[in-house]
Amino acid sequence: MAGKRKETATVVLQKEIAKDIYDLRVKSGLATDCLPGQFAGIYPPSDAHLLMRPISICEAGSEGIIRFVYRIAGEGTALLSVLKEGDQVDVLGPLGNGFPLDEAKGKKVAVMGGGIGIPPMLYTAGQLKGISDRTEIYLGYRDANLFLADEFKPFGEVVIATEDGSEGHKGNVLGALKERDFTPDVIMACGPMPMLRAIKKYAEENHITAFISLEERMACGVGACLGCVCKTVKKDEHSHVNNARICTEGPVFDASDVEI
Amino acid sequence: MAGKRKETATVVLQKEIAKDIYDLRVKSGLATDCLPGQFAGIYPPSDAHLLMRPISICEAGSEGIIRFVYRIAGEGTALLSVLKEGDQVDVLGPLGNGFPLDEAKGKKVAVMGGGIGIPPMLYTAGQLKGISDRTEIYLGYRDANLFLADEFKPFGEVVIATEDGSEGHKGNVLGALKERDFTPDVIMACGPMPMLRAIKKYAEENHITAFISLEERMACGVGACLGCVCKTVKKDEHSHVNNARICTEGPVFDASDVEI
Amino acid sequence: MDTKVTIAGVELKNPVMTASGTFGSGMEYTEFVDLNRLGAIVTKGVASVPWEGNPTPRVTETPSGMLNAIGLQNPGVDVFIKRDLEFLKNFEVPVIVNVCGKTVEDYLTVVEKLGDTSVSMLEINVSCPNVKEGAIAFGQKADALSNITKEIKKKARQPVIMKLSPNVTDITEMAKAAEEAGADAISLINTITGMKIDINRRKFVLANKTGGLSGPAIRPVAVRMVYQCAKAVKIPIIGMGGIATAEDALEFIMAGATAVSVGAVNFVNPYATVEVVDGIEQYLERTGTETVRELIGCVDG
Amino acid sequence: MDTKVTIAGVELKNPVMTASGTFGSGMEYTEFVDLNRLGAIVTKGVASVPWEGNPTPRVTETPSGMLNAIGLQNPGVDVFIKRDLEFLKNFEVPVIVNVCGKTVEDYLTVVEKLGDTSVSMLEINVSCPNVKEGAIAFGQKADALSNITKEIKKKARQPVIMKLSPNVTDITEMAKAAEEAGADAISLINTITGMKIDINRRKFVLANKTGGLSGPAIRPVAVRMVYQCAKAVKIPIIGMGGIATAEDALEFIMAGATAVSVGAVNFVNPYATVEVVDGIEQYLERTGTETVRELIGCVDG
Ligand SMILES: Cc1cc2nc3c(=O)[nH]c(=O)nc-3n(C[C@H](O)[C@H](O)[C@H](O)COP(=O)(O)OP(=O)(O)OC[C@H]3O[C@@H](n4cnc5c(N)ncnc54)[C@H](O)[C@@H]3O)c2cc1C
Ligand SMILES: Cc1cc2nc3c(=O)[nH]c(=O)nc-3n(C[C@H](O)[C@H](O)[C@H](O)COP(=O)(O)OP(=O)(O)OC[C@H]3O[C@@H](n4cnc5c(N)ncnc54)[C@H](O)[C@@H]3O)c2cc1C
Ligand SMILES: Cc1cc2nc3c(=O)[nH]c(=O)nc-3n(C[C@H](O)[C@H](O)[C@H](O)COP(=O)(O)O)c2cc1C
Ligand SMILES: Cc1cc2nc3c(=O)[nH]c(=O)nc-3n(C[C@H](O)[C@H](O)[C@H](O)COP(=O)(O)O)c2cc1C
Ligand code: FES
Ligand code: FES
Repeated sequence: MAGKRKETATVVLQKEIAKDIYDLRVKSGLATDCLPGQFAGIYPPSDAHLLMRPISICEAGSEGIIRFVYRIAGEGTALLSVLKEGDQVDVLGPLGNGFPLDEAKGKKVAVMGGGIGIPPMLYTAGQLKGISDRTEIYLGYRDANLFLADEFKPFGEVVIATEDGSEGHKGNVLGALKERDFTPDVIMACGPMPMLRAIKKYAEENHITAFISLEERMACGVGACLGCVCKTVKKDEHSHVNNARICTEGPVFDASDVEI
Repeated sequence: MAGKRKETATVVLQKEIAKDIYDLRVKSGLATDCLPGQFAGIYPPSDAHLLMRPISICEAGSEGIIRFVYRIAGEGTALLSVLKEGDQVDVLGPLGNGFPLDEAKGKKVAVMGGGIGIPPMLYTAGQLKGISDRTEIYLGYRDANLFLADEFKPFGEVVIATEDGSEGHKGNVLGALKERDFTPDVIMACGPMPMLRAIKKYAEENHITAFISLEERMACGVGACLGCVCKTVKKDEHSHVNNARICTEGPVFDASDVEI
Repeated sequence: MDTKVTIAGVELKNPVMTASGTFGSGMEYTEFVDLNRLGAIVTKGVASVPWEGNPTPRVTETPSGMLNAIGLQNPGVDVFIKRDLEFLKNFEVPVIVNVCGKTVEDYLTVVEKLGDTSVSMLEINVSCPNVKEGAIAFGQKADALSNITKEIKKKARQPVIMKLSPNVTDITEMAKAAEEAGADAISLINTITGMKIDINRRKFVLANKTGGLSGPAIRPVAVRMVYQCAKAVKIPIIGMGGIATAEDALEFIMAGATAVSVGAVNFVNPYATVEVVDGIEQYLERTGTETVRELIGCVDG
Repeated sequence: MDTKVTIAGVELKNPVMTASGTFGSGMEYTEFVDLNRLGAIVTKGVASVPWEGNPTPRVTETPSGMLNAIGLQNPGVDVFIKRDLEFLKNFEVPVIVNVCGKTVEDYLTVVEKLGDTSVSMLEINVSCPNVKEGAIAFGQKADALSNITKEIKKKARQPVIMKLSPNVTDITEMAKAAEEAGADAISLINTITGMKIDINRRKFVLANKTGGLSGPAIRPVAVRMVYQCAKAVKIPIIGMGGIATAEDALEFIMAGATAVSVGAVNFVNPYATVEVVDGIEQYLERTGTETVRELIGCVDG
């Protein structure tokens, strides 16, 4: 497998799949090297916007296509959203470590995604098939404006939670999990910080191993700038000051290793 | 006629017509207001390149199309050259004064263009038809890589000069004029500074009225920044310091009014 | 919804002004914007006598910015009063005249001649990096700044805004010097000195070698300086440096500016000033903010 | 075609280096570039003990630039020598270590510990705007700069490059102070202090409030300062600030820099350093220039 690189990809699809949420697919030589939980840096098509935007791999495969699902959060993602089929876009990747699928071998796994943390979990859930003993999928949305939910179905039972209760469980994904008769051995999760904090606490209390994917503002994406650190419990090998680089040591961490 | 404005135009044609020389046509509401010798400010499609590029009107008309012919001279024009049919481009115009066609009424006119100063003369020569008594057209090129020359034919006799002598008169347009049995009453010219200086001198010596179109680096294009001045013989009304704004008082000046 | 702000007793209908030298005397942009929609018009720098300015090229582009070395070409205060001020009387918008000079006496001449006119405020440009004599020297040394401020305050019949140079180690020292010397307000930032070289000709792009950098490129520096000055002085601050949108203007206001100026971006988008006014109104509405004044310096609250 | 340049007796195969803090210790970019193609590697700032750096967010984007407030997180000189320097021994490229500290003693500890190592030169960072104590103070006062330079020169076994801050009124004063105190070279510019405010949250974007502005946005300021310093001092200058292409690098060289560093643009284009090396070679070839050394400061010629 080749290492990190920056390549020019070609847009093959761009589609708004929910309000302000876009499905972007690009043809790229990087596709075959992307693991679930890894991300890529997409450069906005603008000379004045220099930095790549870190976006998780939502799907990638041997057909040479990488799929991203992203929300318009600011200028950079707004610029991405105007890319159309046939346009070129620069992509840096694959970045980060990804979810440790081996840890799921023969285990009961809860795959949990909240909001714009859902996309990486699609690829992860898919790759867990045939590895985990059982996969249940918990997806949290703000409202009935669900996206991607249907696509998880082939990979396990899908449980929906919405903040406003308009669909599925009213509340968050952890509430939905607690209501069910399922105690996972392993949790793999991506989502907003409050969700990840709650999962970390729940996992510790219940002696479950939880792998969580963190976010931070990034510049280089390759471990050079030290922009994207999170606090670790132990002094890590690289920094010697309890700071791990999310882009390199992460974005996926064992929840018990980080302070969030 | 409406005043200056910035509008988004749509590219209807982009074509390389000689090495590094492009023919760009846009659909724009400005088209009907553009006079020969005027120019427009084209904004490069880039967030980091802020300033408009002043490009002369090569043709404009009631069909709503403006034609520009430009040379790749740097980053901005290189960015323009990648625009393709259907793309949008911002245009500020119409800018400047234009050639005083009235001064040609019933007169013998030499229309002279050198290099990338040729494009505005096409529109000018066309509009002189029916106004001037006789129009002769002198076009100067570096080599046999002629562009636009054929299109002048309907408007008068076309005389070619090339620096390397590979086509027409060897030398510059003034040399070509002097060789011919034609003494114009009025000269209208655009081209590199040495050519304009020679024309100014020739006109003064021969008591001919010469209108020349000048160039300078511009920021605003509308007379506000004072970036684009040239030296005038008399204190002009605006500056009171012998500085005329090429974008506003020009780009066309009576050669006897300016010091070049 | 209330967008009014007051600077030194002068009420502006909104906090959006034009930056000196980027809007002519207003006349040049009347084809694009209704001057009456603006909080104030700040004119190009005016001297006691006509100034020629620098040789050309005077302007060039840089990444997200531009360099200029106009050198304060202007027709002198007498022509200015007769022509430009007369023209501006057609509008109901406060006029702030930017004043430049080479010596303290030059400045005082202009200030005195403007004393009897309809001008609302004076902005004293002690920070132009593009003229060799005087000017910027007043803006880079606290004692020189203090001195010229005091002299001008003695003669000025209108409120005095001192326009500060960013080309200093500590902008707050300059702001404090201006405040202590009696300035009614400060405006910042003027341009940052820069240079561009044409590597093919191996020559400076600008005839003046150096020029002043402006545009969005410098915005983070300008916001920082406005923030620092807002902590250091009590007089109102007019913020500028790369403002292109209402969001940018609000950044300055939240950093502590009472009003803002749109400069180089007028060249990019001649409608920018009015779009900023509209955008601020929309922000107030969208966020349920009653007055723009609540936002001044709110980043700290 | 000859791209060699010499700084304080150290020969570089070409004038292209990495800017401190933007290239890790080189390790992070080995997947993208062959380190042996570079003129030198400049490492991230190293202190006497491990530093935590600032809270996050530490980075954000600005028009044609970025702000960073990393706060000089580093594992300390002991780990650095054992791990990073060992790794760099696999390459044949001069290593320049960027040294930071809060007190003069901090700097001296690092300088002494590096004395016996394979390091080629020391770059003393007295200009980081992102740490509260010490550091930038040394870089904003000529006498403090002179003092620390002298102290370091007493102990240093390698040539000493003083890295200057652009956040000063007169950069030439600082350059002269460094030269007179015995510095072997100067490098400039470090970042310009800036700020960004999130108008929706009404908060600073960076946890540290201010950050250092870098990238193409600041290039005109950096070129101007390199030019001014090249006129003011005789020691070699390493120029940086927004270099993205060979053209940009040549601009600095023509302004008077003997070598250049590629900084923030590594994040935009991880191949940038090597592309600049290639581009300089092509320029020399295309223009029939025999050595890159002829171009140093040629804008004035
Ligand atoms: C590892 C990782 C994976 C991610 N995966 C996805 C995904 O699959 N889909 C998705 O919609 N979003 C994802 N994000 C968040 C996404 O990167 C930000 O929403 C995006 O960068 C915002 O850019 P902007 O220019 O639109 O916003 P602006 O706020 O205008 O951006 C300004 C700057 O801040 C940075 N920034 C802003 N918000 C964030 C953030 N939350 N995280 C990191 N940098 C930020 C931008 O990169 C940019 O440099 C991911 C973030 C990380 C770190
Ligand atoms: C009134 C007028 C009419 C013109 N008409 C034409 C035309 O019809 N066809 C054509 O090819 N060119 C024309 N030019 C020249 C054209 O504007 C420049 O070649 C172009 O701006 C170069 O931009 P660039 O970004 O490619 O070059 P760069 O050199 O990279 O530009 C950098 C900056 O310098 C300015 N600049 C560079 N060269 C010139 C120049 N000669 N004149 C003015 N500004 C310059 C640019 O606008 C930009 O701000 C005209 C210029 C003027 C003033
Ligand atoms: C072309 C030009 C001319 C300027 N002339 C003046 C001037 O006469 N007096 C003055 O105080 N500032 C002058 N400035 C500085 C601006 O008023 C403003 O302070 C600076 O450009 C920063 O704002 P901006 O980035 O929005 O342009 C000029 C700026 C430009 C670009
Ligand atoms: C993320 C980041 C970290 C930096 N860390 C250091 C550092 O540790 N020591 C230092 O002297 N300069 C540091 N700098 C400054 C750069 O070395 C350089 O001087 C500056 O960024 C200007 O160059 P550029 O515009 O090419 O980035 C850092 C810059 C950035 C962007
Ligand atoms: S983004 Fe640079 S170290 Fe992670
Ligand atoms: S370009 Fe601004 S006055 Fe002519």
